[in-house]
Amino acid sequence: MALLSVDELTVTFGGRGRASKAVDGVSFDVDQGQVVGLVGESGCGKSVTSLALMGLLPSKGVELGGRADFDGTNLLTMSQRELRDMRGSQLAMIFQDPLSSLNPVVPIGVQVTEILQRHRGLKGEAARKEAAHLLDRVGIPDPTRRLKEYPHQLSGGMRQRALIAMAVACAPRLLIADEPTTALDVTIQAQILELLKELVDEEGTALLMITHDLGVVAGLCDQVNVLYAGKVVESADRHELFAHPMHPYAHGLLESIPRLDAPRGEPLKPIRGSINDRIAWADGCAFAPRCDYYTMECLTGTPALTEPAAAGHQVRCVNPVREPVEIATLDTPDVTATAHGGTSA
Amino acid sequence: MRILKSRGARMATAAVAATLVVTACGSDRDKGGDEGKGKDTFVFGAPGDPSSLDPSLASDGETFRVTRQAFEALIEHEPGGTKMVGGLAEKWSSDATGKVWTFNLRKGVEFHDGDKFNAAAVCANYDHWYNLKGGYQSSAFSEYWQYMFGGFAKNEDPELPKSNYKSCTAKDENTAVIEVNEASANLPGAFSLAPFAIHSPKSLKEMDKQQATAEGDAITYPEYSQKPGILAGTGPYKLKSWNKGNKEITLEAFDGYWGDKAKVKNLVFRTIDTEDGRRQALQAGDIDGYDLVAPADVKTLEQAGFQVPTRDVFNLLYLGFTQEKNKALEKLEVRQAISHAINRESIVKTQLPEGGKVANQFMPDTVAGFSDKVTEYAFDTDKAKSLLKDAGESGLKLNFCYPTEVTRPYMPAPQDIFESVKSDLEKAGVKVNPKPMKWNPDYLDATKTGACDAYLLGWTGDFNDGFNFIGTWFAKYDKQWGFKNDKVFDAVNASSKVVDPAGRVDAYKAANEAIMEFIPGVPISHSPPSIAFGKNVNPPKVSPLTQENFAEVSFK
Amino acid sequence: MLRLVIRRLLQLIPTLLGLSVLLFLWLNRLPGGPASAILGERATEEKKAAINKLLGLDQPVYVQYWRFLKRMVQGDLGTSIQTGQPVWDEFTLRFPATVELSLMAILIAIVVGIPLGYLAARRRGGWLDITAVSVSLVGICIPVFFLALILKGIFAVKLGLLPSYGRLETGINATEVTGLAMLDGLLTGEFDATWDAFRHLILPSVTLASIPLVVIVRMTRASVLEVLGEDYVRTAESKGLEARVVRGRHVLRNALLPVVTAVGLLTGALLSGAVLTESVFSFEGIGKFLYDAIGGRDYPVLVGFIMLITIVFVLINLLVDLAYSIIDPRVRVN
Amino acid sequence: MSLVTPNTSKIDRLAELTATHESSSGNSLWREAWGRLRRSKAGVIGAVVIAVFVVLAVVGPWFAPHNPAAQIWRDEVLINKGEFVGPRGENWFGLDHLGRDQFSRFLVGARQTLLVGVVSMLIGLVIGAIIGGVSGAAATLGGRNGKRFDTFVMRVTDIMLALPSLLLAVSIAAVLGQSLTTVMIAVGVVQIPIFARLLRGSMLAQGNKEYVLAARSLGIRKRRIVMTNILPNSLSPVIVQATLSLATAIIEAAALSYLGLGSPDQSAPEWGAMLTQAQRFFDNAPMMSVYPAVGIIITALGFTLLGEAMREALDPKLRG
Repeated sequence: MALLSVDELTVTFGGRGRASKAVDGVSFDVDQGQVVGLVGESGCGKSVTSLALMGLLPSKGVELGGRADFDGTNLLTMSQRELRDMRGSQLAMIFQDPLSSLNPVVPIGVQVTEILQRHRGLKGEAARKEAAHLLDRVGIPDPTRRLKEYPHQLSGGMRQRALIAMAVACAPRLLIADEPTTALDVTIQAQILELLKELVDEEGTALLMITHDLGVVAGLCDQVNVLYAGKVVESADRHELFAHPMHPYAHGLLESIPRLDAPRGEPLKPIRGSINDRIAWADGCAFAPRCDYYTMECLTGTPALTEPAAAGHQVRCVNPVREPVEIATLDTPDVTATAHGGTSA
Repeated sequence: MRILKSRGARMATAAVAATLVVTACGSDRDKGGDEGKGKDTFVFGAPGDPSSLDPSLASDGETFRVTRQAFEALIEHEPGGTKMVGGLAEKWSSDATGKVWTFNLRKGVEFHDGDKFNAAAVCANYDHWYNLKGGYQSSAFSEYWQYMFGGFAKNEDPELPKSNYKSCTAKDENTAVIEVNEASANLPGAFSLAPFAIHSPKSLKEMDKQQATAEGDAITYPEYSQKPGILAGTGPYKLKSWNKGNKEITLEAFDGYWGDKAKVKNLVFRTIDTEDGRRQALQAGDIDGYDLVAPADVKTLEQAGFQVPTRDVFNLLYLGFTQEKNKALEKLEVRQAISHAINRESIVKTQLPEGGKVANQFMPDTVAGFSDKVTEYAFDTDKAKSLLKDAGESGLKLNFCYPTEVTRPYMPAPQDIFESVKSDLEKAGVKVNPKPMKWNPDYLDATKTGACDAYLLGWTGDFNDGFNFIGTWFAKYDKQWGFKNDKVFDAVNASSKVVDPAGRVDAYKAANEAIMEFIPGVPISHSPPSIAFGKNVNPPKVSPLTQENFAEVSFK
Repeated sequence: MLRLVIRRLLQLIPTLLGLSVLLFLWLNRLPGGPASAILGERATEEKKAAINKLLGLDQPVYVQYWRFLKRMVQGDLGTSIQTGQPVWDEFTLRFPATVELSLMAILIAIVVGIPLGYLAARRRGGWLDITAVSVSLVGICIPVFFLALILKGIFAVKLGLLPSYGRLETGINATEVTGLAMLDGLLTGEFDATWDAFRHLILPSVTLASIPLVVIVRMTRASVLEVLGEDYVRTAESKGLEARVVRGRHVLRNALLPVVTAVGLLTGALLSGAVLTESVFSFEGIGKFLYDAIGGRDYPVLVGFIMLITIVFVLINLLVDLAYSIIDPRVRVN
Repeated sequence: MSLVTPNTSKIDRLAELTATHESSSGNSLWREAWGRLRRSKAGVIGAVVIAVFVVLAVVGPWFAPHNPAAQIWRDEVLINKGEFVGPRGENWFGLDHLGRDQFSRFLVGARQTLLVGVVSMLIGLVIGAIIGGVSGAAATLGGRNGKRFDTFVMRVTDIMLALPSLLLAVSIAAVLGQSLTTVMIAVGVVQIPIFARLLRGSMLAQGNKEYVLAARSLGIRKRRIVMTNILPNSLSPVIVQATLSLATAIIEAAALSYLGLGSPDQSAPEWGAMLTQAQRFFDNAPMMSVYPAVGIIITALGFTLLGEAMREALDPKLRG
């Protein structure tokens, strides 16, 4: 059985007439030790999914539907008290912007020790020692000094490392990383990904990677789910997806990555429009307004998730794309050579 | 984040509850409200602070209320009346010219500081005042001296008049003779004034060492007048402390008093400057009595069992005209019309404390010289209208000044009275332009300099003599009134020159008749200022001159 | 930090100088004058002229100003026209009372306002929010004098629980050390005075607290709302921390930063309220005294006070800045 | 690549579906704010209260049953005996202490109160906005002198803010003498520094926004940026403050009345003046105080609730 099994998760915001579905029947599994990617542009519902799993969505004006079984228990129906015990110890999360995600007026040390105290009962000197050890483990030099410093005194990469230290402090079984590298410099991005990969490998922690960056996915994920307007539109393992993206959206995403080896003068191929140019899933494929391939069929009801080509490669499209995409990174699925070409030290 | 809800709620509830508990937990302290027996402190709520402990440097009633308990003058007034009776002088008399006054002093009187009271002490006081120097010669300090006796031994300001005071001689141990240069209607009344209370010679010596400073931009009272210690009189109480932060002056019964000794050991005057504040303090049992009760509160207090004795009236509220300011007012018909237009009966009936009277001349009927034959101006709106029409002033407009936020013994709520007068005048077709001003200095300034067409002012008598009323206003040209009428001026001045008391009374009557015929202003009312006491208090006899003797107070 | 303090204090000098000139010109525009204030009902033109001469008010403004400046430099604020006492003495007599009253009011406002504001933010848009905000708003929407009257009517007159006026009961006295009656009582061991002063403070300070209360509730509410949306609160929640820790360490600690500044800036508003409160409760403080000083054209008091309040204001701002730099590590470095 | 020829029916259908899908991107900032305001309970309550008040103030006096200044029943009210006349058929709110119809006075009072509130708010707003606008423009337009000017102006407003507003108002009233105009000026002047600081602060904040930097980098003249971009975008806090000021002005006017510096014209008193007059008789005739007091409280509350709701609706940080 999968460690985390999300089944038909729906998140509805607002009530009474103005309801809008941010997540609309998303299903995926994360196995022990597996790295699963949740990919999509901003507004597609990927962050909401992660917050829903953590129980961090506000209680008011939000309705949850479906199931999310973590180790056999449904996270969505857990009481806040139970969730509170889970969070930080079983489930942990890393956020996008490390500066704003750290409390500016509390020293790093306190922010690390407080979780140790909460879940591992460590206090005083023991907690401080363990915190220093954690910082050291995530690659922060001179950890004892850093413990006394405030977030604004650290560099961006250092802050993200500190956040990661907090997330892994209690050796959680599932780590959710929500765009952990987006706010960082390119060189740092690679280092952080490397660190995550190391930690996951060492501990056997499952990782749910939420990103819009296909480079990150290529370097890290075993299984990839592409989200569009609150629904999974394509799901496959990394190699399959990168080799044969079948949904026009996934296809477009891959094609839009600029290539070094592209002939000079060849135009970039962006997806036109924005996520706001959409129709309701009930009426048809939400992606239709931006799609080059759409037909009248696309405009009649929600397309189903099917497996037109390979087993385990699911696509929600009436007219799936059949041609492969050539991208530079496909053959070197390694973090040290992502689309951005960063190198770790 | 719904987890925080319950904690947050509890937090706030606790905070609110804590505040409530704090608010409510003050209940266990005895207020001394109804339990009178054994109380040794009487607290009186005064409307204002005294300015000085030395009455000769002051001119305000709040100062005198306090100092009267500690210092006594040669002549006093009968308790509850205006008749002059023996004070420190058992008897007094003047010669036929009215220039030589002889005082037979009380024997066996001792000052608070142990000095003996005798003729030499009396003369030391009068000579002290006569010889005031420097800053003390400013009317800010020696107002009453200048009013009653003119100037000083050596006038430092050439504009000061020559002193009317000539000398004081101790004929023997118990006989003092005071001589003046000219007879005056102010005598012997002046000898009864609180500012001229007698201090001990010892304290006078100390006082002479301290000079009032009047440099820079203000006048500084001498230290002795701000702190008890030096001053010593002969009264039933002696000054004990003045706590300015608490606005509280404490006096202590003087065991060596020559007369009936004070019944309550400590007498405290605390200033509470609002009517509501004083009333509520009495109701709450924080004080045992207060002065200047709002008319509306009298019934409330009485019904709750408080004692609100009413004083006899010894004051006057009038509507004044400044004839120069508004030429229409120079016409007799206009002044008559206004007098007819005002419904004084209604004002007295609805607004003044019970015992208030409609005024028909510029002195109350308790003053010798009150005339029964003055011209009366009955309330008659139609007559007022026709008089105005005859004068060609049907469209009369008046800039009418009135004071705000002040209560005077003769005028409990100036704005209400103004509103009613205004409403009456408007019925008669007079347009009234209201000009409210702060009492001091704006209003006093404006009225005294004749900046208003019409205004409300009044007077409380210092002592029972007609000149103290009409002489204040109509002896000579005054900017406040803005008219010159020799008939009125002569009548008033003539009265003050008559030495024979009976002849003077007749002269005052004639003067009153002349004034009311000329009608320079409209006398409106005589209002008895109310004073309130706690349920458990045996109050003193209330005085029309507001000179209550608190030594009479005791607790039931 | 020391440099900041010194620079701020040096800036005071030109401010005060400029202010004193402005004040002088302004005060000379006030109609009436001290002479009529001194003489009252018995004033005549001649007497007034004599007093003006005595006081040097007949001289040109610049002469008066120069004299004033000379005195000021010597630390002499002059003498009050109304009371005939040195201005400095009057201030030391009355200022502590107002300080005590204001501190108490602020304290009440904080104790009630912060939880209220916090709750309002947590239940935003709910009835609790509207009630909490309304209650604090009603506080400021009731004219202070009327609120005072009602409180006094209930607690002092009807129930007789609390004294209706003044700072201390007759006969109770704390030996003066700081001028703050409660504190003095504690310092000298006269606990009855502390207790009595406290009882006298309750009604006026609750009345006065209605002014800062609404500011604190509003600020706290807005600030908590803002902080609740911050990423670091989400981080704290994601760590599974106890509600207490999240609320205290992560929400309130950040949310209260702007509240600190706001409280510092309330000085002026509090003094305004003090004028009314002190007047209703006959509480001998600086507010009522100043109000009378304006009416009585008590120039020395007014000038002295405005100078003083400017200094106080600068000092409070300095304190707030210093406090801020202690609470907020980000400011410390800059 | 599948070659699908776009046909008209397909495009129409798509356009139709796109239109039915709720999209938030088209709303302007103001329309969004308006939407949020309409959903705010506090805002709606405030707006309703204000609407009632304004109608009362504008139309009410025409329906006043009696002359509010005439002491028609003077002899029925005996202040000195504590006898007052409560509500009765002819006088819905009873009589005041001088025998005038309290209901008529209440209606006229509403108009005066609104007048005082609006005019003094406008005085503060207009003068404050000019000072703050010039100062903010000077600071944004930069230059040494601009900065200096700004610093000077702000130092002055600092001092004004430090002074107790009531004492400032009292001293203004002392100079100008007592009248309704004085009340409006005194209350208005006190608001000047608040508006000035607010607009300036808001302009400075806008000045640092990216769109301004962008406009600058495009070579648009600074003056133009200030007038067309910064100023209009800085106005929302000022508008909020204006609403809140109406409440403050009404209360502050009442305080001035209490201190005896209110309008002398008792034929048309504002509620503060009525309250001041009535509270003297609170023990005997509490209702006399209650009418104007409740009027003041409810109205001030209305303006404040609306102002707070507007602030919240306009503040992007508080959304969500």
